Amino acid sequence: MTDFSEEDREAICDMFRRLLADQASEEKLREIIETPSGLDKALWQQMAELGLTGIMIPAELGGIGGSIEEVEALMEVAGASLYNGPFISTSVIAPILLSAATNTEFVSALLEDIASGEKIIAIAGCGRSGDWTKSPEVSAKQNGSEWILSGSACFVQHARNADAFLVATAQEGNVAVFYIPKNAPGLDIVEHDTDDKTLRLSTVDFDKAQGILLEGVGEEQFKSATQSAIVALAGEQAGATRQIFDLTIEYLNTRFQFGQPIGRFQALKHMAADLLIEVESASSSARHAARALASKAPNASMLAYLAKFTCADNFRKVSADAIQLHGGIAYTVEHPAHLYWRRAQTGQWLFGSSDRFRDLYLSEMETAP
Amino acid sequence: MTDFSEEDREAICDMFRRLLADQASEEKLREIIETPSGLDKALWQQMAELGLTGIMIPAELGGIGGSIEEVEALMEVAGASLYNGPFISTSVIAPILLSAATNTEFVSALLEDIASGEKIIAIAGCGRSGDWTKSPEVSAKQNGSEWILSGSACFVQHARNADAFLVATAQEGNVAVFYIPKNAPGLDIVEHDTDDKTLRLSTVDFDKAQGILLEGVGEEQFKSATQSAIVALAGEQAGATRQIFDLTIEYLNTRFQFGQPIGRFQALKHMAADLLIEVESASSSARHAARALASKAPNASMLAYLAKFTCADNFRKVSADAIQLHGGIAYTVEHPAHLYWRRAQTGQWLFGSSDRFRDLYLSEMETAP
Amino acid sequence: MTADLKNEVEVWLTEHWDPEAECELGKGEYDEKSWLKKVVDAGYAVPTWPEKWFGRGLSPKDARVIENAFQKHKAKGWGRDRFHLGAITIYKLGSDALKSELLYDLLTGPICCLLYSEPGAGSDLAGVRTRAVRDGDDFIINGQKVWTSNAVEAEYGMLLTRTDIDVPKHQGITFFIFPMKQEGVEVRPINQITGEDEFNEVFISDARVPARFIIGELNKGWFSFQTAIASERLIMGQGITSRLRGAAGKTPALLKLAHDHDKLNDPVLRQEIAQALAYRQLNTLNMLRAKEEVAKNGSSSLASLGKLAMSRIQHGEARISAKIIGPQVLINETEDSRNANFDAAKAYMNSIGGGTDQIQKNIIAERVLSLPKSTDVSRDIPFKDVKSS
Amino acid sequence: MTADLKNEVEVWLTEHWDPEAECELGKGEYDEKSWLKKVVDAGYAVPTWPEKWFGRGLSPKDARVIENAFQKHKAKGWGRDRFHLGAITIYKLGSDALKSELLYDLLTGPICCLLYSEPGAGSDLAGVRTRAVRDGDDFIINGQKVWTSNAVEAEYGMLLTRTDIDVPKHQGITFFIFPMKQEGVEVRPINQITGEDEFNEVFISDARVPARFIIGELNKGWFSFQTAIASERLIMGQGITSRLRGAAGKTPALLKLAHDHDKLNDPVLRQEIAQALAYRQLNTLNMLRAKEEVAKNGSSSLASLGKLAMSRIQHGEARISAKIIGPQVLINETEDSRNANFDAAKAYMNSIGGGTDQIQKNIIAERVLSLPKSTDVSRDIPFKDVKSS
Repeated sequence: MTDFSEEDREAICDMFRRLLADQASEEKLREIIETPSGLDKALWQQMAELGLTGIMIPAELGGIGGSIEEVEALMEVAGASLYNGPFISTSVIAPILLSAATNTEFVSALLEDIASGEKIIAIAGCGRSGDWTKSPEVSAKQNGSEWILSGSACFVQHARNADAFLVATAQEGNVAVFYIPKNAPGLDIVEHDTDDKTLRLSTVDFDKAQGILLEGVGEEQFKSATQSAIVALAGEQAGATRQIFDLTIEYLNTRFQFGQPIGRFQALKHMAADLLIEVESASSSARHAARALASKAPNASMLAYLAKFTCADNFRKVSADAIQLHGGIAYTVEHPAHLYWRRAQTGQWLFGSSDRFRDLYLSEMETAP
Repeated sequence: MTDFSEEDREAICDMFRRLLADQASEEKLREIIETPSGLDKALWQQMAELGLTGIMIPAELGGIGGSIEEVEALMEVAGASLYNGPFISTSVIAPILLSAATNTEFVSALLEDIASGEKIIAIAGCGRSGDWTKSPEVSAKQNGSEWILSGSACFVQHARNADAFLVATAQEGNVAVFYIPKNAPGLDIVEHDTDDKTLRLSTVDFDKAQGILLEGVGEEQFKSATQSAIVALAGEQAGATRQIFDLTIEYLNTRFQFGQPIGRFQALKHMAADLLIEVESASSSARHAARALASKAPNASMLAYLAKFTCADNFRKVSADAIQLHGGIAYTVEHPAHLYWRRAQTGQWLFGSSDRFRDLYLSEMETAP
Repeated sequence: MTADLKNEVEVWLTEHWDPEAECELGKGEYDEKSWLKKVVDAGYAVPTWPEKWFGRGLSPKDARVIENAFQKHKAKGWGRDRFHLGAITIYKLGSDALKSELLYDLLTGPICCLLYSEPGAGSDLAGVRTRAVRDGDDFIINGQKVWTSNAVEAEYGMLLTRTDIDVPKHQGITFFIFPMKQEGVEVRPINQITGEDEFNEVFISDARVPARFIIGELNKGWFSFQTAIASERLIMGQGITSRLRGAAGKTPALLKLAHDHDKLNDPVLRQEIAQALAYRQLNTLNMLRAKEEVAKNGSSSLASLGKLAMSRIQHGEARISAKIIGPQVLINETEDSRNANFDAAKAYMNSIGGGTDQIQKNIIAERVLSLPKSTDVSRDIPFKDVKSS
Repeated sequence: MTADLKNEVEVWLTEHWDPEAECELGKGEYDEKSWLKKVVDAGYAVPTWPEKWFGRGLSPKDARVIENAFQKHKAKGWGRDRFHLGAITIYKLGSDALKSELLYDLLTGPICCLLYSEPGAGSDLAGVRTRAVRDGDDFIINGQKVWTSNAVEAEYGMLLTRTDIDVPKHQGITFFIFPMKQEGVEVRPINQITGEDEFNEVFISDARVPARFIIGELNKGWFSFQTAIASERLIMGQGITSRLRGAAGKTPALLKLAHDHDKLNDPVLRQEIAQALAYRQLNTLNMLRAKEEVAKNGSSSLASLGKLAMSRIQHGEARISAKIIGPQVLINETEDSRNANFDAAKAYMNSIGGGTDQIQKNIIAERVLSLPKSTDVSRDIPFKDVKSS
């Protein structure tokens, strides 16, 4: 459970919201995605100064010691602006994995670097399936005191901008996680041409690259980090869903046809009412999942999986209908609707598909006490 | 291909339509379904006199030599009135199976009895799965010149009113079909309490009952009869779908709320427009499937399967929305909407489920030339 | 205070109520009137109301202490300040004289029935045509009401009538508390597609109601009525929440059904079952958020989504239940089949009853999303000129 | 007659056209103007029109003989009486003088562009605000048009303008055939979410059009316009039919995709793929029935369902294509991914362009199902009083 009061949480969200309003306008986003890195590093540094990159890192290591509840709330803010930085990788997954490791000295230094914004960490968490709940396709072999990694990780976010990677590996059915600097020999990044220009995806190949084992981090810790990651993503999607919905409602109120705002037409009203259920369901599922994870509730996994497919699917549905409700104007590149819609397509697949998590949700239900 | 001209076909449909308008009103149907037999035998006799029971039987045996195209057209008429007689069993499946048999003398006499309305035939075509494309659960054993049937057939329509059964059996992977009179020793009918009161379903148990083999009738002939049966059912559903839709549109035009016909409310208009696609798709699929079967077109199976799940699903969808569009009035037993809706539930399962036939449709597509 | 109250109620209940037989201690069988009088007299029926009106002047939170004790003892008669629509309406809108005359009677009797809908006034309740015409100290009522539950048992009905046809529809309505037990009131049950007959038609011919039984003012009944249905919506919302199957710790019905029919290995059904369970759980989570928002801000727009969401849930669950059962669902010989078929029909109760989904969507779009109001062409013209079928 | 005609066209084409190089025989490259003049002069461009207007006075059936021959020889310029919207409109609605002046030019030039939609007039085309003001023998045009395809190439545009703002909107519209190649006409391509820019914005500032270029009559342009869009709908409908993938004998694209990605064993996807294929085939069957009805009765209400049905088909197929491809669809490095992402965006072209699904549903409900017309509050008031954003 978090130590943050609701007011504290709202305060850091407000802070983040103001920062993004100032530094991450739609115009700015459109500029950034045209740059080679696709990342606004200055903004990342500002987030670090506000303590946001260390949201899950304890105060003694330079962070602000929040929980997944704060993360989820921040991600709603991030999603509304289609923020595209390495927050989930660096500030959610990495701290959870690192904090679980027993080689304390090594990880403490790293956590400090994350909190200060000095290091961006990307996570190599899955193979070609894109599914973090399935076995990774990188293997690790011990050679004396050294660990040698081979294989490929797919759909890796923010690889180009990372200073280092955490790599999930599988050997003999066991998951282990390794730290490996980006410039390590044998590590190769292949950047891909994504349809959603706001997010970059890479394949990271390991050809006998040497990694540092996170001691004590196994399948359970990796699963736990994945669950926080999908809830963070769910929060982002819930925020984005609400934002594109609000933009649409605003348009329905201001666009006139037949001498009246089109929002007076009953068929559009009814579409809007139906969508509101999806918008609120996304928020509810993300927030409740975060709360359950933070308090280690017995149904936390179930709620995390529910949030994953609900927010992915509802974001897709709402952003798709938003284009339809806008009509021709949203068929132009200049209108923001398609940016949301494309991000929603991406979100269908990150960490695993909706069908996959629907199935896992049912499995959790089946085994619920 | 049929020898009937389009005008001929329209003429027999008109004749049938007039007969049903006269003899099978909703009021009459509600009376009939309260009787123990659930069948209007006088109406069946009148259909026989008009030649309808022998629609697929050649003229020389007392029929009128039509094809599945005529059957489909008649079934649209039947469906509109929720006609509940044994037409598909006795006048579609039985003649197709019997005409395929090589014990000509025996079957000719039977076909004459069907055409004249003297005999009603029920078909025992499936086991507990309800699926006619899966292996029957009755087995036949040869004992000298006799065939002995054992096992159970499920979801048998019109069993109580049948004079005899045609029974599909499986032994060693092979399908054979037997004729067996209702009063044969070892044959037992268990009538069930159906939710749809317009259709009765029975389990027919065979305990060493003696049957007469339809020689030369195997898997292929049974499959062919099943395809005609599902297209006949599709026609019935298409007709019923259109009728409940038309009733609904009429209601939208006549029901006033807020000082205007509710059909002026855009949300209801849009529901109606969406449903019209389903109504027309049902008709198109049933008619094209019938035409393809009649002309032995290479894609006939594919179109039959398409018609099966389309008409079943669209009837369900349209009749369900019809209740919603009517509002409270259709929540009363006195209103006909629920009769259509319940028949639509039944139609989801007769001969096999929509999911099953969707799958078979795809299989046909996969192997299409 | 809370502990004192809790103790007091515990003692009172122990002295008066037999939780085993669910009746007054020593009586052996339950007599509603007798028991309700005891509860009302003790101030436990409507604890949030002032003592003058049979209450204790408690906060809602303290009132829950009483309710919880009653529920623990399986005792009846609690929460009538939350659930007794007739009494609440009279309490809120009636004059002191009317309260003195009726309130005790209402609180100690069976619940009031609602005489709102008419064959021609369903979604458009302001289009009521049942006439109330002044005759001395009385009004004479003629008309037909429909979808009235508990009409047979009810001693009173909350009656919406037309008293002026020369003004626009909302301005000529009068709202009465109407004595049901009189000549000229005929109740006929409605046969519903679920096999139930919980609702009735009520035919009213030259029946009478005293003019002092007007709730609110003559021709201003629409406003009184709004207060009444606000209470009704609250009750329905609570009803929905408590009807939720698969509450914490219980296996959801659909999951149990799939397990019993051995269908949890079917990948197609798994997706459909999971999504259906998700829709129900998402609604629960939305309603939990609504509760938190109400606790925090006094209101929540989320609450208004529950009924609409429930339509997709109920119709969907019924459809998937049928798929799980398979063709056996056609035959009403197992409990699973009967439930699935009943639920499929009953789902319309939610999507049509108490305001259709379409009306709900209008309300959500206009009140929650603030989209522009639809034009009601019958709103501003004299009622007598409104077109009807 | 048919055989003679077939022979004649075959001979003519053999003499004039090089099917290999797809240009005039001996020329080596295609010169549109030169070739179209030949086709028009021979009477093959608009064979159903009378000789006076460059046709042959043929029946539609005989005209197909010509079209078939042209298609066989891969020759261009056929069927302009079916597809050249500008020419058809002038032919149907223009005075003899106008026809004499423009028709030959139109038939031998590139197609006309359509200057209908405006930023504020999309679904409500009668709400156009582009002004046309009389100035001597000309009208001076000011305004902005949008969603105009071929605006760069077009020599003429069919232009919908406002000529009277003191009367209700439908009564103050004038329809022009408008010369595009003049100062005051600026064309800017629209960047579409598909990556295409087939459409343009057209900014018109003090451009001129002769008064004799009015199509129909001054202020009665709405009626002329109806004729023009009736032809357009016909063309779009035909376009849709010919765009159908998976026509007889070809493996449907979705099935091929599923096969290539080895997903035909996934039971969940099988259901979705089958249903998507079914929707497309059902629409084909509906359109076949429409064709038969047209052949029999001259019209078919079924035809009006095609565009709406296509929205569900296209959006659905794009969605399922993505599911088949899996996460690789996020990366535009394979043709399958590029197609799926393009198709997903392009589907809005059908569901929004040429009348949104919502407008289509209105039309179907009112014209096919004869449900009562919606009230257009801007219909009967002077245009200058119509509210806009």
